[in-house]
Amino acid sequence: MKLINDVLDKQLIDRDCRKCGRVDGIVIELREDEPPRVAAIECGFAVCARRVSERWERFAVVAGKRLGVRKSPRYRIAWEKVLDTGLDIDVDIDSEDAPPLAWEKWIREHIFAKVPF
Amino acid sequence: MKNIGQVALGVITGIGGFLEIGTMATSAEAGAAFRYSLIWSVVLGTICLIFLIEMSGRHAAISKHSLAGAVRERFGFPFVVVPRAAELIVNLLLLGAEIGGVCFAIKLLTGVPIQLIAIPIGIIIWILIWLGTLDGIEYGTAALGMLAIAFVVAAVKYHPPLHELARGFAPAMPHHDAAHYWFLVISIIGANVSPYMLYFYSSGGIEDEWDEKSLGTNRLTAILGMGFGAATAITVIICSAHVFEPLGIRIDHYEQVAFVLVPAFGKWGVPLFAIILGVCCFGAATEVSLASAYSLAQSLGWNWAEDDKPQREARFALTYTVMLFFGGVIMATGIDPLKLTMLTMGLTAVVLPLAIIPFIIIMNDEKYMHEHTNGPIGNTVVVFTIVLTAIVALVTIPLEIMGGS
Amino acid sequence: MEIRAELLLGRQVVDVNGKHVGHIEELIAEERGGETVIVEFHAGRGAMAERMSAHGVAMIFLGIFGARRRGSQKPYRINWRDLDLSDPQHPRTTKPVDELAR
Amino acid sequence: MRGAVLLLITLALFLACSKQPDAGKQLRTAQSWHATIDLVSDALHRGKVTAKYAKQVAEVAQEELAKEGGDDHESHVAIEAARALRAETEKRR
Repeated sequence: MKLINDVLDKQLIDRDCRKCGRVDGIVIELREDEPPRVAAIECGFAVCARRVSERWERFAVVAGKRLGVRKSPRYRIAWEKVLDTGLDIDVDIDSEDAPPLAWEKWIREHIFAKVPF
Repeated sequence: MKNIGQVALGVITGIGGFLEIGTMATSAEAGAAFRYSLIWSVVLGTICLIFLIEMSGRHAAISKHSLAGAVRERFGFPFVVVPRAAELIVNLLLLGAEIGGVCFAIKLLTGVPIQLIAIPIGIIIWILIWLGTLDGIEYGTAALGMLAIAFVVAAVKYHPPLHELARGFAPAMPHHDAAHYWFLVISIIGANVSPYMLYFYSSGGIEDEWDEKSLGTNRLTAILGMGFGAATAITVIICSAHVFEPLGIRIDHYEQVAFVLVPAFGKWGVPLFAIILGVCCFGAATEVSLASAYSLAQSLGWNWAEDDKPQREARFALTYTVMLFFGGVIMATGIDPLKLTMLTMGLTAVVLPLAIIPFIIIMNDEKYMHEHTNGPIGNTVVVFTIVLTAIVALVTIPLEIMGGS
Repeated sequence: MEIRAELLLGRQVVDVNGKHVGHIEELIAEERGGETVIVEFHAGRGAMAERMSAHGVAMIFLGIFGARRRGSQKPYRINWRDLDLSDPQHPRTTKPVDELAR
Repeated sequence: MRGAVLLLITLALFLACSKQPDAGKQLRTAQSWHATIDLVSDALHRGKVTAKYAKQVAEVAQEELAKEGGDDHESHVAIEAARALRAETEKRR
């Protein structure tokens, strides 16, 4: 399996087939005398920003805190939860209450709740 | 039967979607300043557009993946940030110009100043998208866009000299005002080949669940739809050349353009122009705001679908809401719609290469396209379009300084 | 110690004598004993450079994209044991470049 | 990254303040608006356009000609024509 070509930046699909972000980062654990292990995948604005430059990352973290929707600007999904890496990445999580869709819920409750129709 | 319906949709979208504020302004100005000698740039822009639209549709039908998503997956996040940001800025300005077109049409009919109705128009478009479905919007605005046939009727009534008209189809050097001539060529290409059309068409293909069987229809739709659209744009040039050029009138404001149908339809000329402009810009405004929401949502992996209830994809819905609000605000500042339109056409030309370069890669990626990757002809046209738009992008800035617009 | 694959991507790799090897293009992973582990790193001219290079475009033009890369163009396939990632910003191989497999 | 953003900003500035009205252009603008005024007032008299539309054209013409600030003969004639058309439309309403 090619990690960059087949996993990085691919679309994440949760348990009930909802899109819940993209693989913004892949965490690898280095070990003594053993091959490095793929530990988890990460998504979040800070992770994306980090790939552009550190300054963007600091900006993303600060902005995230001030808006305070997500608890942390990085959301890590254990590699074991990744079920399939075809064109999209199916992950065994219920994204409804998990951080990836935190923004969706916040907008729904705070902004769209006020729309009469 | 489904395919015929799809072709009809394509043709209607072509006419309705093609003729928007950018095409109207650039065609009217081209006709008034250079009679028929700029028709070739409409044809050139349309040929590139037909290939790119066909590829976008084919990509949607085969890979079931969006354009913006595929570009992110192939090139990674850092590559996508600059093009996407640039496109969103240009789309916002274009949205402002489209809303300006709708407001101007209402001002023509009722005399209400543009600043007052800019934000209300934005809200009305937002309500339509919020409640409506993609097909509803596409069919509705495009069907009304058929009114643009009035330009064809007018052009026939003005019976232009055919030999001069034919000469206009061949690229030629300008006899006077070279800066203005080349800036109009750039603006026409910018108006015809706008990135938002590609994202809107590709996302529409996915929402309508096209598949391998739709490929034939997709090609027919691209050719007929964009072809009819280009024909309408050419008739605007013909009408403008007939009415304005002999009197030496240069287009500086939409008030002047509004007169173009009067010689053909008498006192129905101005109202008809207002309805056509208003409807086409209204349709284009919905397409631009949706296309921006599509491309952002697909790049970041959000849930997106116009046919879903907005609550189910809050961030997608929020994007077009914010776009429409700021589009209305831009117009409320009282900026002149025509100046904003020409500025946007120039900027579109600069952003164009960023949007088209990825085509050469994703259209040849077997993982997505299986055996439907581009043939040598398709690749030749894409490489040609990239080179053309790159030159256009580089030339726009100095041309602008020489007062081309 | 943890490193991030997306930050490793594109990093320049030098060999034990400091000679340029290439830019990290790909990480090959395999299932081993219930774990997914990295067995190989590919360092070549960089995925982006390859696509945008004249060679890349020429391949596209002929419609046979990326099917065959000429010998000299092939990326180095560095086994995980031969790559020192103590400083992720500057990966180094523990062998001279000419001993690396292509 | 920074370069790209800077480019976009400078580009927008260039595009925004790029026009310098030179003499030739002023003359052509005056002639263009004069011809527009004649065209519209003729259509007004033949009942081909409404007074409301003619008034809008007259207002825009006056605005544009004032902005050009041409003080040659052609500009004065055009400004006068625009003023006359405007008066005409206000009388009709």
